[in-house]
Amino acid sequence: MAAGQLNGGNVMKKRMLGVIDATTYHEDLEELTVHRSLAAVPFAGRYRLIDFVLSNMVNSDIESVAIFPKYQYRSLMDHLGSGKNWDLNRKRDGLFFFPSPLLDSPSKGIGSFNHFAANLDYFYRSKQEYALISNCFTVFNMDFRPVLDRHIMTGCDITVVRQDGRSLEMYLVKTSLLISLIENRNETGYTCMSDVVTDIHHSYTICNYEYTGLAVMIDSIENYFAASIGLLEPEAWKNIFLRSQPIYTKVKDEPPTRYVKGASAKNSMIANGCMIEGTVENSIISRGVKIGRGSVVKNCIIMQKSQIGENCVLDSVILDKDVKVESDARIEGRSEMPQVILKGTVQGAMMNS
Amino acid sequence: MAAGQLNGGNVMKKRMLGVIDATTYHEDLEELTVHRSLAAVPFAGRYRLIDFVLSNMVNSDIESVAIFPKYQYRSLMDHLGSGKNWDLNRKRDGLFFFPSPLLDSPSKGIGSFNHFAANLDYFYRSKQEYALISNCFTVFNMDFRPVLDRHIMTGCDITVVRQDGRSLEMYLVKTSLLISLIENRNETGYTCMSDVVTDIHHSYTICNYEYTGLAVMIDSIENYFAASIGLLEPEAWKNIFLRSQPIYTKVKDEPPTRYVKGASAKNSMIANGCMIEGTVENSIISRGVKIGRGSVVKNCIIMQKSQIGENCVLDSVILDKDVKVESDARIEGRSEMPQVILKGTVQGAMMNS
Amino acid sequence: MGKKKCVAMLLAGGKGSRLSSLTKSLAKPAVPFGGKYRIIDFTLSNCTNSGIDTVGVLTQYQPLVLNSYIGIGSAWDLDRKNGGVTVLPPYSESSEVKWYTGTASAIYQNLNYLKQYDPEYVLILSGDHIYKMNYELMLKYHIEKGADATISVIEVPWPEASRFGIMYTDEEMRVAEFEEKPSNPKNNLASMGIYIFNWSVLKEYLEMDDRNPESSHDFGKDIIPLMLDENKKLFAYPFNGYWKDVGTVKSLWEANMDLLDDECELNLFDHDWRIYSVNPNHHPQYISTQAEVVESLINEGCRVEGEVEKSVLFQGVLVGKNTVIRESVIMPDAVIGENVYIEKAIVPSGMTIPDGFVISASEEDDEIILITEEMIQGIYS
Amino acid sequence: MGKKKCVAMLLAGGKGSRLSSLTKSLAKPAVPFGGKYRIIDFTLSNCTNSGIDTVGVLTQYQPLVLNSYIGIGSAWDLDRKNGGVTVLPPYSESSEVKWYTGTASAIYQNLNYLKQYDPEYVLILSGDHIYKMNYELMLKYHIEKGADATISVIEVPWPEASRFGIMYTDEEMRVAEFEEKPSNPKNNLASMGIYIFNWSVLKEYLEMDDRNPESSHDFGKDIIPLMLDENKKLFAYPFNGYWKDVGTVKSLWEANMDLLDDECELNLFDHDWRIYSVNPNHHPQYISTQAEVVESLINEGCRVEGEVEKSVLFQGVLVGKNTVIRESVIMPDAVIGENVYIEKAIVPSGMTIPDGFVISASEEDDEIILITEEMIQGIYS
Repeated sequence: MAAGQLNGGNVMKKRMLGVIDATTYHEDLEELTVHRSLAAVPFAGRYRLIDFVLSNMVNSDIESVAIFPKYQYRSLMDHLGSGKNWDLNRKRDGLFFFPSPLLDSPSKGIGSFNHFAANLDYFYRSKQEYALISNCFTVFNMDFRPVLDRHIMTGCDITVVRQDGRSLEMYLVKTSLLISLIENRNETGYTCMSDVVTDIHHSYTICNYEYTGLAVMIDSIENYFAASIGLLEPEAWKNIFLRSQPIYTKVKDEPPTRYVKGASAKNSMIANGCMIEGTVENSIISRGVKIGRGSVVKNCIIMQKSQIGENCVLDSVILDKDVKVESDARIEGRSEMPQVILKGTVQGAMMNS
Repeated sequence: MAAGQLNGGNVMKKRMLGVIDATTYHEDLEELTVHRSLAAVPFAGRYRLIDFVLSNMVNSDIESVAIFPKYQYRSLMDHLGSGKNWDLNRKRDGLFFFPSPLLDSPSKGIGSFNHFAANLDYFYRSKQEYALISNCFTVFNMDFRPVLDRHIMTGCDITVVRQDGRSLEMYLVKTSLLISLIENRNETGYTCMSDVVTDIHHSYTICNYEYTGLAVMIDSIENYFAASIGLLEPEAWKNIFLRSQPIYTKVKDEPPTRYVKGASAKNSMIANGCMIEGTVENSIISRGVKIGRGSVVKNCIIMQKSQIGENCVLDSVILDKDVKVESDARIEGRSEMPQVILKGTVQGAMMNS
Repeated sequence: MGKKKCVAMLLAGGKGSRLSSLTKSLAKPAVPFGGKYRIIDFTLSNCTNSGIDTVGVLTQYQPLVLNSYIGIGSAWDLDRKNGGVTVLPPYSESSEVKWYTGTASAIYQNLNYLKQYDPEYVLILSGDHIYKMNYELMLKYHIEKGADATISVIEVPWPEASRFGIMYTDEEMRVAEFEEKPSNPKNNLASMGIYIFNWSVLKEYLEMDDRNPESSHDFGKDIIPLMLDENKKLFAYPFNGYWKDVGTVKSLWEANMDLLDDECELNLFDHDWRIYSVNPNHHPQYISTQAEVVESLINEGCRVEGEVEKSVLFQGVLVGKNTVIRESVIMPDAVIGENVYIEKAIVPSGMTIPDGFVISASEEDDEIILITEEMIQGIYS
Repeated sequence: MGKKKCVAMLLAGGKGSRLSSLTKSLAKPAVPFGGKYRIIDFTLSNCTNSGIDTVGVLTQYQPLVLNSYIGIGSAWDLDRKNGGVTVLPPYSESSEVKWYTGTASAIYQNLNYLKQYDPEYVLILSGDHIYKMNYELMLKYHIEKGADATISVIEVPWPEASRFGIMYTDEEMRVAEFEEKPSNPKNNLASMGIYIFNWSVLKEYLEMDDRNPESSHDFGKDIIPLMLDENKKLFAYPFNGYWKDVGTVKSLWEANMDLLDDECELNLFDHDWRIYSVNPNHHPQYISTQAEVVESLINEGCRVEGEVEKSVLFQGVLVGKNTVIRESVIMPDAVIGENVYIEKAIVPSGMTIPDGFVISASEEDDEIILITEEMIQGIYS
């Protein structure tokens, strides 16, 4: 056993890179993605969509994560900051942010090789043997370590995470293979990971890893709404919020939420800093929301700092951030298709009466 | 004396906002600004140009600084990070970064009202009564507090910092006046602070503040080189590096610089992490530079991590970052016009022999 | 270190014995308050909101939780390059520990800390009180009065005056006399234990006091009386906001209940005077279908399936089905089972209350129950 | 707190008496070394470079500089959400302080700290040594050997062996016998004071040791011999790199000089095994026209106008004109006047050496001079 040497070991070494493709744009989510990238869409009262995959990576001992965003990434950058909230403010490894220099149309699959190619240095420099490539818009709480164990055991070239046979658009590969896929993209014609996986004319062995926990890929207002309200089911809740594998997010200095006399809350998820004076049911309420006296909020998603006046009725509505609903207003959507109120707008009592 | 109240006071309140226009592009500095904004050009071995004005602001009790960059600002962002090195990683106030959304040509004066207009919120929200607007490319060590004292005493609307009568392109105004100048830019036709100052058809009182310390505005390779080498003069050095008013910059984990047997250094400024095996004279050496045995480096500026082989001769040369000079190479510029070697290039012995 | 205008010294070594089991492994300033905070958050937030960026925190009794809670002060924006928070425990030179024996000796033993900033003024604070105060206004007052020392005072109800240090002032608010816990108070202006001293005067008197073997080395008992004797200019600074010493289980409970009162001056929702705190990561609170929440303050990480009325729930509290919690304070990570009834009580951090547990103060009794492990085991043994 | 594979406990309470005035107001691990570092930087950097992210630092003697230097561990990338650096001073429960009386009792008193991470392995380190070592390799060895405890050892020169704890092993490196400072050593394999224990074994033996009133509560003197007596599996882990206990003025000077030697194995320029340190902000070093610098290590913030040969200059050192510094170590912020001659000496932090001061060891004398205020005043009085 040589002992003056410094490299080697592996008892504690972290072996996966995290790669998050945050370039996706879903047209069906347009109303929520005008001012922000899909990765930064608020979810479950205090999170952004990217928090789920990013926390999963951190909880799976991944210590180096590269995020590849494209459009409207200012709010995403503000949210992630130095990575401190995910313990990724590291001197070695940590959080890397590689905005796309290309302003062309969105690529069709997760893991755009063109975008990666502009930052190949990151992959060359990294010492982790494997890379996990994921989309940014899945709500789930998953330990990736068993995927790596299986990947190594089977000796496959690419492992695709699937649920009920459907791809969750997460791929595990050797970093060296990823680099060669990127380098040879022009020769092979593969533009992204799913091109490789779906093509049958190559010699790579592709394996599947079936994930049995809850996983929702957010790609439309309808399923955004359904997944949000669905979280109120204890089964779903317990699947996503685990003490041993917390979902991290940007913390804020807000006081606890206050319920005044006459307020009532049922079957709801409510973040800090809210002042609840009315009735809340089957809803998700984000930080710093005010719900005035006599108002009833049912089956709603109310985002940060929105203010609802007195004696309002809201049913099946998504209020984006900083919306002001004036007293006596009535807004109702349908449960299968909620009404979305755009960020920063003012809703008068007359508009919907 | 009311005592339950929380606002008021002023014994310790900081009263100036800092506004740094980092959009400037000088064609004469093109060789150093291909990959970085002017604000991020390395200077004096371990600094970037923006460090000087930013440190001056911090040392003048300014606790909120907004930086308005435009082109190639990735390296500037990397350098500034969370603002921690300038003590500007604050929960309230701190460092703000407002890249220009406009991709048009550079504006002609410091303090582009159009660029500010896109971020008017920052000015509305700020509680500081005064704003100091500055360029990003001046090398100096100046306390701005006397400027504020004078500005308040004279009751002028705008105070221009000058040296020998020439504007240093730094302006002190009330934040409220700055806001109205921005808001009314279309009516008045003023596009920047110098438009206001040079126009005689308005009723604002314009005052001058004569600064007598050292101040060099970097706008060409010649004066970049002259100002750098000029810093070796004890008088200049003492004017810029004051213990009581340090110039802050991003710190790095580099060991002390090592001089081996046979090395020699004279009249030079040398940063950490260097390995000096040859001779250095009248030069500025940045972090992590290696100068091989038998090499002579005279009147040069060597930027970070550049590697000089053995038995080279360099005179009046600027090596940008990560340049590799192979052994036996000879590169000579003229003292009034140094030769610039571009970032990341390799200089073979044959090229200049 | 650069020179500072005003440096704060925060006395955070309080044992808080009357808080019973709550301070068994915690110093009093670290006791949880208000659903999210620790008592010391108020003083530290006051400092940062008052523009005071250099704070020495003097710890002594059970400092471990406090030390790691304070860290380098980031939570209160006090992680500063020059100044910021410094925790100052008693230390050993060679091999004997210098224990802090009184408020004044604690400051005296840290004169070197103050000397490195060479401030004009020193603000002495206690980490035991709940209040919002702009120390900058007090400093301005101190300067305008040309005082040697200024002591903030508050009017207390007459019956309680004999529990405090009472000030007697002239019309200009200059202090003529000071009485520690007078049996027959002639005034109800009580010292809040907040002092501003001119640094040179403080240094002089601390050194004088240290040489006096008779002294108990206390600001109220020794330093202030001595300064009055020598005719120094001491002024009282009248404060009229919310201020509470949460020294007993009852007063800690009351201060929590105050937060549920619309009339209470202690507004936690004021964005211009935030109370900062270390923010752990928790999911949003979940209020179930069977739950009912009325007039309460509830923090993140809670999961409520029962009825909560006029209560304060800290982070991570679980409340089971068919459980009723009324006029109570439930501290962090307590787990309340099903079919529990708790009224007018405090449940300490991390405690598990078993299913079916019932406890409430008797009607006539005015006391608040601090639930202990013994109570729970007593019931089930 | 989440469970951890391996937690390190770093003993940093050393008084370092033989370092004389250098440790008058500093614990030994805080002594400056290598132009930029403090001794403890090496152990902390080894931890972070070995992937160990949870380190308890046990302080005792003069902890203030060390506490504020370590902060929350950011300099070594040890500011972690779960784990990271925790400073563990002796503390008071109620009003008596529990002083650490031996290396084992120091760990024993912090069993609660270890319990919260429930590690598989505990790494015991000392903050007194200069070396680069990958603890992960040692852990791998420990696991492969199926050991209860593993002790790292180094071959020392035979004449020095009697100063160390000496190991006698079989061919498999299993420890058969251990002798503390033997007068007639039969071997030269010395313990480096670095131990890996299985957590369950460590806990058992520490508790046993605590109950033994005869014990001096020391790993080398008590725990290891007891384990050998009971036939536990102890293995020696042979280390063959640079390792130095800088316990005396002479050895501290030597270790600094080692850095100027091309053959020295302690490479500070290795980017794959960086030695981290708190980085203060300083201007680049300035070497003037009259200066001459040969075979030296010089940090930022220095201003050299004289001649420096085979010397180590820490940050902020000023060297005046016509001054010669030879084979010396000049600690942070020392100001060396003009026409000074210093040879084979250490100048402590912040000291001002007046113009014309001359000092050098006599030719025949092998000693290194630690310059003191008394020497300077003696010369000028």
